[in-house]
Amino acid sequence: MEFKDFSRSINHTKLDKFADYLASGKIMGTTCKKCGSRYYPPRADCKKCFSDGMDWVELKGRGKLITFTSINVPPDYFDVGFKNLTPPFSKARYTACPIGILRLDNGLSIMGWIPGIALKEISVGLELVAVPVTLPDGTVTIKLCD
Amino acid sequence: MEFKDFSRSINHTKLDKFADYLASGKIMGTTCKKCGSRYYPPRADCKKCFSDGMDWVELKGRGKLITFTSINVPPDYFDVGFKNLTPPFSKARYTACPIGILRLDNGLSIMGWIPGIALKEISVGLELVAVPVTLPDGTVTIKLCD
Amino acid sequence: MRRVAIVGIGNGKFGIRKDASLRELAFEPVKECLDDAGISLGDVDSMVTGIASDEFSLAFQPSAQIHDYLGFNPKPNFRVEGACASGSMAVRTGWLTVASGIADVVLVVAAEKMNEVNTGVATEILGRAGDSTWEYPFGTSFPGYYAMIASAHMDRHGTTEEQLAMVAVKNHHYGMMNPLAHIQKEVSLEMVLNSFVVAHPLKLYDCCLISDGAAAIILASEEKAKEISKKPVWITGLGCGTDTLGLNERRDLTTLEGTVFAANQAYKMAGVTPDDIDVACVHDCFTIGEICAYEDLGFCKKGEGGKMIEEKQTYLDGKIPVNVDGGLKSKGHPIGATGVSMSVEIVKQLREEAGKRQVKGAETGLSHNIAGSGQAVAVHIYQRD
Amino acid sequence: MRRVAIVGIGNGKFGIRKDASLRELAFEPVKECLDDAGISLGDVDSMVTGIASDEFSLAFQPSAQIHDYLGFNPKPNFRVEGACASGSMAVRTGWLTVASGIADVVLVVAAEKMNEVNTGVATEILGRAGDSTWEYPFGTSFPGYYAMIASAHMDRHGTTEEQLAMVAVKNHHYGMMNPLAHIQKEVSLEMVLNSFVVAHPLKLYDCCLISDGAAAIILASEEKAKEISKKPVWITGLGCGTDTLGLNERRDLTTLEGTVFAANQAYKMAGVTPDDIDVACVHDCFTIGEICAYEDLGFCKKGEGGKMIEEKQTYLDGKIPVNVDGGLKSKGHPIGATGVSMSVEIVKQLREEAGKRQVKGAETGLSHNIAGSGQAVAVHIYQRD
Ligand SMILES: [Zn+2]
Ligand SMILES: [Zn+2]
Repeated sequence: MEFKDFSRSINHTKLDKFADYLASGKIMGTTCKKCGSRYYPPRADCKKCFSDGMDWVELKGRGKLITFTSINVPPDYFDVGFKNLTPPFSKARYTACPIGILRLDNGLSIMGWIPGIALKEISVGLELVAVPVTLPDGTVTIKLCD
Repeated sequence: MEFKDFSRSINHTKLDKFADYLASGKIMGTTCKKCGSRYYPPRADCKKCFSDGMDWVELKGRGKLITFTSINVPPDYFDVGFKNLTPPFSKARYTACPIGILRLDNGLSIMGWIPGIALKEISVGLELVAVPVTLPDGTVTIKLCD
Repeated sequence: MRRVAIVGIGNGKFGIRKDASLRELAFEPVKECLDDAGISLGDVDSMVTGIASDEFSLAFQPSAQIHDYLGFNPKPNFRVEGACASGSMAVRTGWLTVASGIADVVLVVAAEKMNEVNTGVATEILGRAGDSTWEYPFGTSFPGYYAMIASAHMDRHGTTEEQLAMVAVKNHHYGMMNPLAHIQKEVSLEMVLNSFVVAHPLKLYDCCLISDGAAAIILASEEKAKEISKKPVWITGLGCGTDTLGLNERRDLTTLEGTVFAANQAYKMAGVTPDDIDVACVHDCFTIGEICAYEDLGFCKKGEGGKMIEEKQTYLDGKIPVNVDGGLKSKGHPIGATGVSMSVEIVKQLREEAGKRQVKGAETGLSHNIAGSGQAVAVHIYQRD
Repeated sequence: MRRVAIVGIGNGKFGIRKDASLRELAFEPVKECLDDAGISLGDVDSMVTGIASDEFSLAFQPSAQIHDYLGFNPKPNFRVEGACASGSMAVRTGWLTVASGIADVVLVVAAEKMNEVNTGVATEILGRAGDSTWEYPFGTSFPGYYAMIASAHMDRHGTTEEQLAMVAVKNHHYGMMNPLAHIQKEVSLEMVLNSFVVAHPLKLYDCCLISDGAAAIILASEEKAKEISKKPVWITGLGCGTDTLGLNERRDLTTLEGTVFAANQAYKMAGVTPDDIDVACVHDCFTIGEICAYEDLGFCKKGEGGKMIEEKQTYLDGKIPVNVDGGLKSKGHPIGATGVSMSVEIVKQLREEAGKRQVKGAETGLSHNIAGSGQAVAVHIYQRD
């Protein structure tokens, strides 16, 4: 799996295993071997102690939604350009799907699609869980579920 | 005719008539109504006296080649991206065509394709004439000919 | 530290400018600001260009288009970029240039030509103002980032959709008084609330449009300023701050820490407090942006931004008039040009040349310009003699 | 005017860095230059980022990626762009920041990640360094612009393809001595002359490659520099020049007027002449570029650049060693990073830390960095105590 199967554009990174982990059902952050700082999105280098020694750590458990939106005018790639992909939670053309940021108990926050809940049912504070998804075209992403 | 039928990308300019003129067989520069400065490429504003009053003036006559090249590794648009166009002087895929800059007697210089002369026959100082061309797909450009 | 003044201002017409290219747009305010200063380009030592995007410009090194078109070469020019704050970062760099002593008279020109590309492509380019690795995969757009700030603000501080809409109503109202504004139309609260939802909870009238435009100013050292201008306006405070790239790492989604940091730097340097500000241009690319700005600039307490607009405290006759030029909302937001256009407006106000929208007796002004969703922020303080 | 010194240097590995993103590339030299200066990021007041292209970065405001990744927020950062001279324009802006007095310690970081896009797209992006309205329609590429400069130089001054090739031979020779260089390979005159023609008369080995990489320096005020460093290197001269956008409007295609203007400014400010320069890094994106640089910087007379390389006057034991770090040709040219990498090399030389490629007793150095085909140029002069 290539990293851009997650990122959609950027492919070169020291963190390319992230996409493989997602494909295997794991959302991974990193932890600094030296100072213990935890990061999500993962980092290859620690912004606290400037060490480049990092361990991958799985992020699990429920969290609370700290914000959300639903975008009706998408970037080109997710609209016309999305033709070659199976859009994550839509028909042939982009259909708005809510997205949000989930804050876990450990303080880290994860962005994800919220396909399963109607927009009017979503509010800040909602308890959800972040789950990796492999789309029909083989690309990977993250959704936030009940 | 749109200006991008000449420019290939930029479409909005105060000088969009340039492409229409090319289509009608004329290469046009501009002359400042106030100070008489002459410009090619044309300008809508005078960099000498800062006036925005300009007249279109046809550029005619032979000139001398002040430099040239022939590009074997073209920008994407002129290679793969050129699929939807009839390339100016090539087959289905880009074939290198010399380009050069012609200096006219009035001191103005014009860039153009040099499709009719083999690269090894081209040298600085060669006398040529700049000629508008309408390509089979309706777009316009300029060539430098014997 | 050398004192630096603005001695010439120019602002082109903002809007969908299909009649002009980037370089032609830039020419207009440069001509105007040279005339305003009563000098020629030959009197200018150095130039700084603010442009946000190569992709909108359809050019690599778009600043070269401008110095070439002006015939400024061979004198110095380069481009400064801070996304939607590129204009203010260019003003900052112009200030640095004069303050350092390496030049006495500097032209700062800023422009953006956004309408060469279609809306989908523009949304794509702007969407990558966030984290193009970690947010982009979720289809994030520029309104989307501010929508998430708005959702959090509404939850935490009880800010309402009506209060957001009131910002649009105010700024459209004042845009009517600015002939350079992109939109010349009053909007009602109902119109805003009933407009198409771009990114929940932000509606069409909560969002600025995609505009083309340019603005320019001339900066001069104290000695030169006194020679050139009868009404120099001094930049007495400058602040620059930054924030995390992704929204997920913000400590508080309702505070733009870059604004707080930049404002504190600027206030301290100028030796003023928020109470001293007579007129301000703040970054209202989205209505929620103006409400956050009230709070983060210290015009009110955190969480009271909604109340501030509801009480019309930022109208012309309020506690502190904000965006009485129409703001980004109505004047338009040709992203790179916006920061310089803010400087132009503040200078007009401090010179008492703002016509119908003049804040009477304004002596101290502030501009506040944000890159992306807060990743970089510039705040300048301006004072007249 | 406050004196400004370089007190820390860092340079990542240049090459096809598929192992790292833009922000990860930038981290490497920042860590190195902080270690070199013996300070922490907390000691830095302000930051300037040099990056040439949004499109290579696949991001709007790519500088935000870097300050975020370093955890530098909420302190100031913005991006400076001058195409392939973005790095030197960032150094210039860092210098302005310290010299103005608004900050005492400034981090200048510059990076480019060019290999995320394929060669056709890279050629397209770079091709638009020329006039994207008036030259682009003729399929112009970056090598194409310099090829036209070369054709004119060969005609006017009798410069030969062999002389161009000799620049490549020299720079590859010294690249072998630089472990950070993209290409570690000696090339012979025959190899260069027989290589694939990219744009007549320039061949593959006349052209730099498409590289990824980053470099960083710490600048400090005189007071801070003396606290921080035992071997501060002072930037004593700065020049910036520009030229027309299109080649067709150049008075003389063989002279880059931006170089001449920038060099004269820098020499005057530092109070030196070309004869005082002990070591130089010049902009050899194409071999013809180095030959023009010899002439336009005053290292030899106009038209004698070919002879200068033929006589090996720019080798380590020649009249003035040029690009003994391998130059853009062999070290690589991650466009935005190049200017800062030049500063790093000159500091190494003036500190006498350049190992095998050390110019003995070098006291005065020069860097010369060009945007596009001369549209903007920065020249800096460096001196040790
Ligand atoms: Zn750590
Ligand atoms: Zn004129």
